[in-house]
Amino acid sequence: MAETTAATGRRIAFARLRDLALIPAIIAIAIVGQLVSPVFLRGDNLINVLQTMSEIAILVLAQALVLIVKKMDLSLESTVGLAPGVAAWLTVPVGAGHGLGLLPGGWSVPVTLAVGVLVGVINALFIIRFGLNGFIVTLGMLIVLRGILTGISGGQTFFRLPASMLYLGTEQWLGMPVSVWLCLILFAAGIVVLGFTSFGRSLYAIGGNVDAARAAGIRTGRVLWIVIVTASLLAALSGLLLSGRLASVASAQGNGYIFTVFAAAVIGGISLNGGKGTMFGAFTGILLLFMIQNVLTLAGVPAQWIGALNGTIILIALALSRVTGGKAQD
Amino acid sequence: MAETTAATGRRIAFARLRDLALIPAIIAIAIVGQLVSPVFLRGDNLINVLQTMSEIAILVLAQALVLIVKKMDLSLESTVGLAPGVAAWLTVPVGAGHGLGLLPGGWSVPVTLAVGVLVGVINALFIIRFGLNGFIVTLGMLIVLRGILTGISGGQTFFRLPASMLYLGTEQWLGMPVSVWLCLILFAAGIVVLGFTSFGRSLYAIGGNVDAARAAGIRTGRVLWIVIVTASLLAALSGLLLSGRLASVASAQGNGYIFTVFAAAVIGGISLNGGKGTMFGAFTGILLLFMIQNVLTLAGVPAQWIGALNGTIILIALALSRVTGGKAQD
Amino acid sequence: MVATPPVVEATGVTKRYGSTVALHEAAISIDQGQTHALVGRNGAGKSTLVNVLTGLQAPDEGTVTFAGEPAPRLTDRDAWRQRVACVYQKSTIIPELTVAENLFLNRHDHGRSGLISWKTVRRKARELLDTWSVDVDVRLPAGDLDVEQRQFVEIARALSFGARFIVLDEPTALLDAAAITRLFGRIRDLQQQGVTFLFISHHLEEIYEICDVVTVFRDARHVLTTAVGALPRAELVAAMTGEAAAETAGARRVPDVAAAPVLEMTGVSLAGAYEDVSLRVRAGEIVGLAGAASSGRIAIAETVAGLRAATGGVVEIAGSLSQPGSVPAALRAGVGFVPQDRHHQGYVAQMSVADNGTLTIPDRLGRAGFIDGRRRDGLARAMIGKLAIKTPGPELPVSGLSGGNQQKVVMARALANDPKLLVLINPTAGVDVRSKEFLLGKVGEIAESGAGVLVASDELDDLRRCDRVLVVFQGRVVAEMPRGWHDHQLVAAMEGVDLDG
Amino acid sequence: DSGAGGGATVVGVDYPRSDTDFWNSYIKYTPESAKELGLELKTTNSQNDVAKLTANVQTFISQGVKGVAMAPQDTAAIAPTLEQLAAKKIPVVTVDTRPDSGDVFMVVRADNRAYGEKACRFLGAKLGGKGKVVMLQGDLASINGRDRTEAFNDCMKSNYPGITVLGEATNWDGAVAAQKLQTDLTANPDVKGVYMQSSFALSGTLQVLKQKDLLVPPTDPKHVFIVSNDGIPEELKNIAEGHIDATVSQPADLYAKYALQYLKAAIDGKTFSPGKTDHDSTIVQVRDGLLEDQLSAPLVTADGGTFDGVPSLKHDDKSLWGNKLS
Ligand SMILES: Nc1ncnc2c1ncn2[C@@H]1O[C@H](COP(=O)(O)OP(=O)(O)OP(=O)(O)O)[C@@H](O)[C@H]1O
Ligand SMILES: Nc1ncnc2c1ncn2[C@@H]1O[C@H](COP(=O)(O)OP(=O)(O)OP(=O)(O)O)[C@@H](O)[C@H]1O
Ligand SMILES: [Mg+2]
Ligand SMILES: [Mg+2]
Repeated sequence: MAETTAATGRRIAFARLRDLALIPAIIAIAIVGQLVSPVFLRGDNLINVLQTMSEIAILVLAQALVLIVKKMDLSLESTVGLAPGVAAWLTVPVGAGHGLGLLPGGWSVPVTLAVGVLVGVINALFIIRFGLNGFIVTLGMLIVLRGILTGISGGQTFFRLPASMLYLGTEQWLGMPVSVWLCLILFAAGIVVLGFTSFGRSLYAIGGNVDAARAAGIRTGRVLWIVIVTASLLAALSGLLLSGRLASVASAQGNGYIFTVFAAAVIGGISLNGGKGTMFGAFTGILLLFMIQNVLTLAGVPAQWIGALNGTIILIALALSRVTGGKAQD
Repeated sequence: MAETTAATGRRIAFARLRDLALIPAIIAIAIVGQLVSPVFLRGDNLINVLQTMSEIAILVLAQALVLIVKKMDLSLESTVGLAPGVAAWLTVPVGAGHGLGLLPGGWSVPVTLAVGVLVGVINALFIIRFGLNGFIVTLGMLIVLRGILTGISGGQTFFRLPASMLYLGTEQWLGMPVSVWLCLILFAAGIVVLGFTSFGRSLYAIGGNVDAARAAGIRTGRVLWIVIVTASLLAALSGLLLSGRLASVASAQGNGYIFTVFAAAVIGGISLNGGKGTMFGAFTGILLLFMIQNVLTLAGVPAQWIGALNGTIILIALALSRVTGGKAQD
Repeated sequence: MVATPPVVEATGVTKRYGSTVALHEAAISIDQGQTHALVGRNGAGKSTLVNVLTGLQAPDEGTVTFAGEPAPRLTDRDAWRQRVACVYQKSTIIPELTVAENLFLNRHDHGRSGLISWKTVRRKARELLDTWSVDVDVRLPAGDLDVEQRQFVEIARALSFGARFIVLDEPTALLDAAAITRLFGRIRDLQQQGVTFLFISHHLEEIYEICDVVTVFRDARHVLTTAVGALPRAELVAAMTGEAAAETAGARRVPDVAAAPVLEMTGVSLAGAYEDVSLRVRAGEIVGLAGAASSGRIAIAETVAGLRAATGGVVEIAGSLSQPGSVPAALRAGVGFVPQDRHHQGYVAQMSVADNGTLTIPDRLGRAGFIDGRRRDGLARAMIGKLAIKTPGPELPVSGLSGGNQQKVVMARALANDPKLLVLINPTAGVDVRSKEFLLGKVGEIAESGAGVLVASDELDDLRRCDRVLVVFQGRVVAEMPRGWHDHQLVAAMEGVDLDG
Repeated sequence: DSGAGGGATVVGVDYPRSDTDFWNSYIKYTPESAKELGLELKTTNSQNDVAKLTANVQTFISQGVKGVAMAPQDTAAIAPTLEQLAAKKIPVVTVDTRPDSGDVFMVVRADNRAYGEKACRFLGAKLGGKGKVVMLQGDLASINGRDRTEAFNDCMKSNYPGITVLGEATNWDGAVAAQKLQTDLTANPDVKGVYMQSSFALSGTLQVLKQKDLLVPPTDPKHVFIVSNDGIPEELKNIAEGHIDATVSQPADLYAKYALQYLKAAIDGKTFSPGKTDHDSTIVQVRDGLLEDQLSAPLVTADGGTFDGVPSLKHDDKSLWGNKLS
């Protein structure tokens, strides 16, 4: 019996540890980074890291929500481009900026978010209402949405964006970029909602066993709708920040992000089988990836070897988190 | 009792239908294609379609095997580039071809396949031996392998490949490209093995319920090893065909293929939850995607709208297959 | 007495799945304070009725009323939960979540901040489990609990809503004797407090023990409703099966004590599970393994079947050393195996009856690893006939069968390779009385035909058929009982009480 | 050491991508030029992603570089970054692309429109003003690609109305290019010319033609005329072998050399004004405050002839960077 209690203790410890699984890896990277270049731990550099990761981090947050209810949303990466793209298309004056100038600039932010919601609703309709497989639906949507952006932009980049679109991406509050604030606030909110509200817990219940959740009186359909639409809305917001920071919307904005997003979420301990993982873990996941990139940049690694190193370090981080965090990967 | 048998009858009918779910969509596309351009149904054009899809089709075959045992292998897309890349690197003479010229040309094919096997073994070690999550392991591998190719090639394209590497990608047998023959033969083999051998059946058993499979005396570990390594080997072969057809290995060879591969497999009725789907279905999946592309090209659709159209048609095909094939998407 | 409307009344309820008719014009009416038994063979529609009565599914036709008022909308889950609590047949435990959270899912305690106060939740959970004397750490993921503990979490949760009407769908199928006694004790308390029960079980003696009214379903239809006392067991079985029950007598010729042993375990141990187990099963002999939850009996059986590798000792099957921890080796040595939990280890749900039945004998299906479809279906049809599996054909996915028939498929697979030694774990769990009689009869025949049988089971009915029963207590074989023991003796031994000493 | 205190002046160079032959030549040349000019290099790679580029520039700033050379593939999105650098008084030289807004010390590029123009005139001359040509475009999202496309189309419309252009977007992917070319050749067997906007499609194109028995010497009436772009060694070889007919040689070496020279000049406080330069190119003022040194990107052919007024260099001309690679 003695071993069993010991085992029990260990199991519980592991369950806790899972959230912190990446901390050792992050510390390791930080040390290496500082050795590589004294710039690394300087405030401005750390803020750089946070700022450049903020938009993708919000995508990770969104994807994490969807994964926890055992769905997937690949189309997020296209929403990042399309939502601000449509807004720019409608508000940017005809001419150099390649827009139509149909709406006054003030409309750009509402339009961006509206597009996000619309995409979410379409996804939800396909997945929840018609019961199609989420992976393939959102894969289709990914292609469609990206295609639409290429279509309306003719492959060109929208710029001369209205001021309201630039604000979030460019302003600073208390010496820290707004996007960083937003990112941190959203994750804090995510941690609270998922960890300490009945709504948040219902996500885990649904991801763990949807029938059981229904039996326990959770309105699974409604929760799923909320999650899927929220995810798209967050993607639109992330796109807004990104195009604000770059003061433009490239027709390829967001392409290929989804890989990073999944890597971050899963390394961060979010399970693809639903019902597992925390927002804090997801945050450490994306933080780790961007710290690695920053260190590689500071180290001035030869251009053609960055990819290989990056991947290798990810794999090591993965193995590390596996060791410290128990079966963090399942 | 009567109803029950009726129900059963239908269930089985559905199960059969699932394989044929895409046939209506394919016929529809064929008709549209013929209306768009009389060239479409001409033999040489159809052979074009088959030839250009042959390499990715082999990837779909590989991925389907992995999905049926309820795993995933994202790294296939990088193996497509790395395997022939390494071979070229070692065999192509120094100079314009950017090689090292360490080995005689005859070695190129064996080296390519060997690299494929090696990659498979590494994946299998991580996934089966260390029990890491397949998605994230192979995602890491995808990045590492792509990075290694960029590294050894210095990002440049290998030209002047040895004749033995070109053979499969360029030769014709009985007026049809070798790659097409290979693709068809492999799928035929796949259909037979999965449908009519106990090994194939053990794949479905493992994907459906691994514990039951183990309790029934199936050597699950061994089967998984074989599947994962075979998948990588097939990817290497696919890469060999591709670089043969293009008489070169670009450092970006294979990038982004994985999306198409998954789309084809899942549209073709392969379930991401394992244990479901047939090789024939997978084949119709990839065939459909490439027919769509071919029609769009023949139709001379304005470049900027191709993406949107492509995605929309995929979504429609999906809905269609859902209608005809029952819950083909689960 | 005042005529209060029944707590719940369902009339003319029809429910179809596809064109399978699960319920046809079924009706049930449960009065205040009753403990109402619902019995019927596998697939009779009991669980479907439960789904309708608990608002998980709307009936295609028919009405459900609670205390005379129409049932709430399906989406109004809270209204349903005030009216009825339920332990479903299918587990509603969420493995990833902690025990505490599973107990208070969707009714967490909120602190003043409006946020969940996990401390309170954990405290309440611990208190709740203590009242059931279930000793598990509530911070553990529920997935780490063993079957019995999980079942108790389900029961504790259902009974903690304070609902006046409680549905129990086969709550005892996964419990051992001691646990069942505990459960019944609690049910009796609640009966005192006037709580109404709908109780479903395939153990008819339980019906007679705690129920006052029984309703019988057959082939999706309501057959009869009457006071339990007024319906002797034989007639009850007849009503369920639609034919006069032939109570098979347990008369078996005494096995030949000189027969060669087909299983010889000497000093076998598995760290953490059991220690120094020695036992022998002779050809033609049926040996039972009894024990309380987590006693190790199942670990022992699984070791023989090759699912677990013993850490010490020797296992000989049919005279030859068995390779530890290898199921294929065990199969080759002539072991037929029915695993503990059919859903978890028994069959591949979306594969056909034929494929599941022949999974262990690929070499018999054709040459060079190929499968001859005709031969496979031939073998499958033979099994279907031999075990009277109720299926339209060998190509039906096992997921389409009802519980009892699924278990028959698993049994058929165990018999497929004409085993010299048959290892059965809870072979009749969740199987209706008729199928149970049938399966156990088959086991008898197998033994007659010269195979040895090792049965590790919670069900006294299974053990009663054994020539000897070995009692496992905390990982050690503590007693051996020849055929003819009394239930209380065995139960006592399983609890570690020595009556004779 | 962040470089600030170091002996040599530290400059940052961001490479736009490392997966094309052309840019890898640029990557190879840059350190050499830096050594010649005695500059200390910090290099980054933005892998064709402007978001990465801005991040990299942030890093440069933290590392205290005195000047930045970059090749923003998205000429609109770079504006905020340029403002930031301007605010920090860090001079910028852009290579290959011209920012749509924002000031830089100098733009070093060869005019992409000129590429398309030259290709168009060569094919026009060879086809005698009639027939069909396939244009294998790059990625619609690439400004350089679009310049080449537009220039080629405009030139064809105005000078060779008899020539129909079949444009195909290829995402700079050789396999896609081959696939679409194959389809086009099937639908239009009478295609007489191919314009590849980059060398990525080179060998794939040749393979398709080979499969269709169209890979024949220019003397043969079946010959399909091929103009490539970039001027990598492999193209020059193929011209010599008569497989392709021409290419436009992008001056990768000059990009590296003059980017760093202008950067050094800027740091040393030199200034420039429009007019001829010492390296037979001209500095033009493209908009006020924005100077552009337009390096020459010669057309390269087998015989070095002149086609509808476009002069060309012979494939083995020593001045071509493709012939200088060791
Ligand atoms: N979700 C479902 N889809 C299709 N058929 C179903 C479903 N649920 C039940 N059935 C069928 O309805 C019939 C009644 O099933 P039900 O589970 O109610 O029987 P039961 O009396 O509970 O059997 P058991 O005693 O084994 O639990 C069976 O034929 C079963 O196969
Ligand atoms: N391989 C193992 N390693 C460590 N501990 C084990 C192992 N197998 C079983 N145990 C533990 O040993 C005890 C007996 O295991 P087992 O599962 O056989 O109990 P059981 O007889 O099956 O009881 P139950 O009726 O709950 O299944 C349990 O506490 C179980 O958790
Ligand atoms: Mg039931
Ligand atoms: Mg057990």
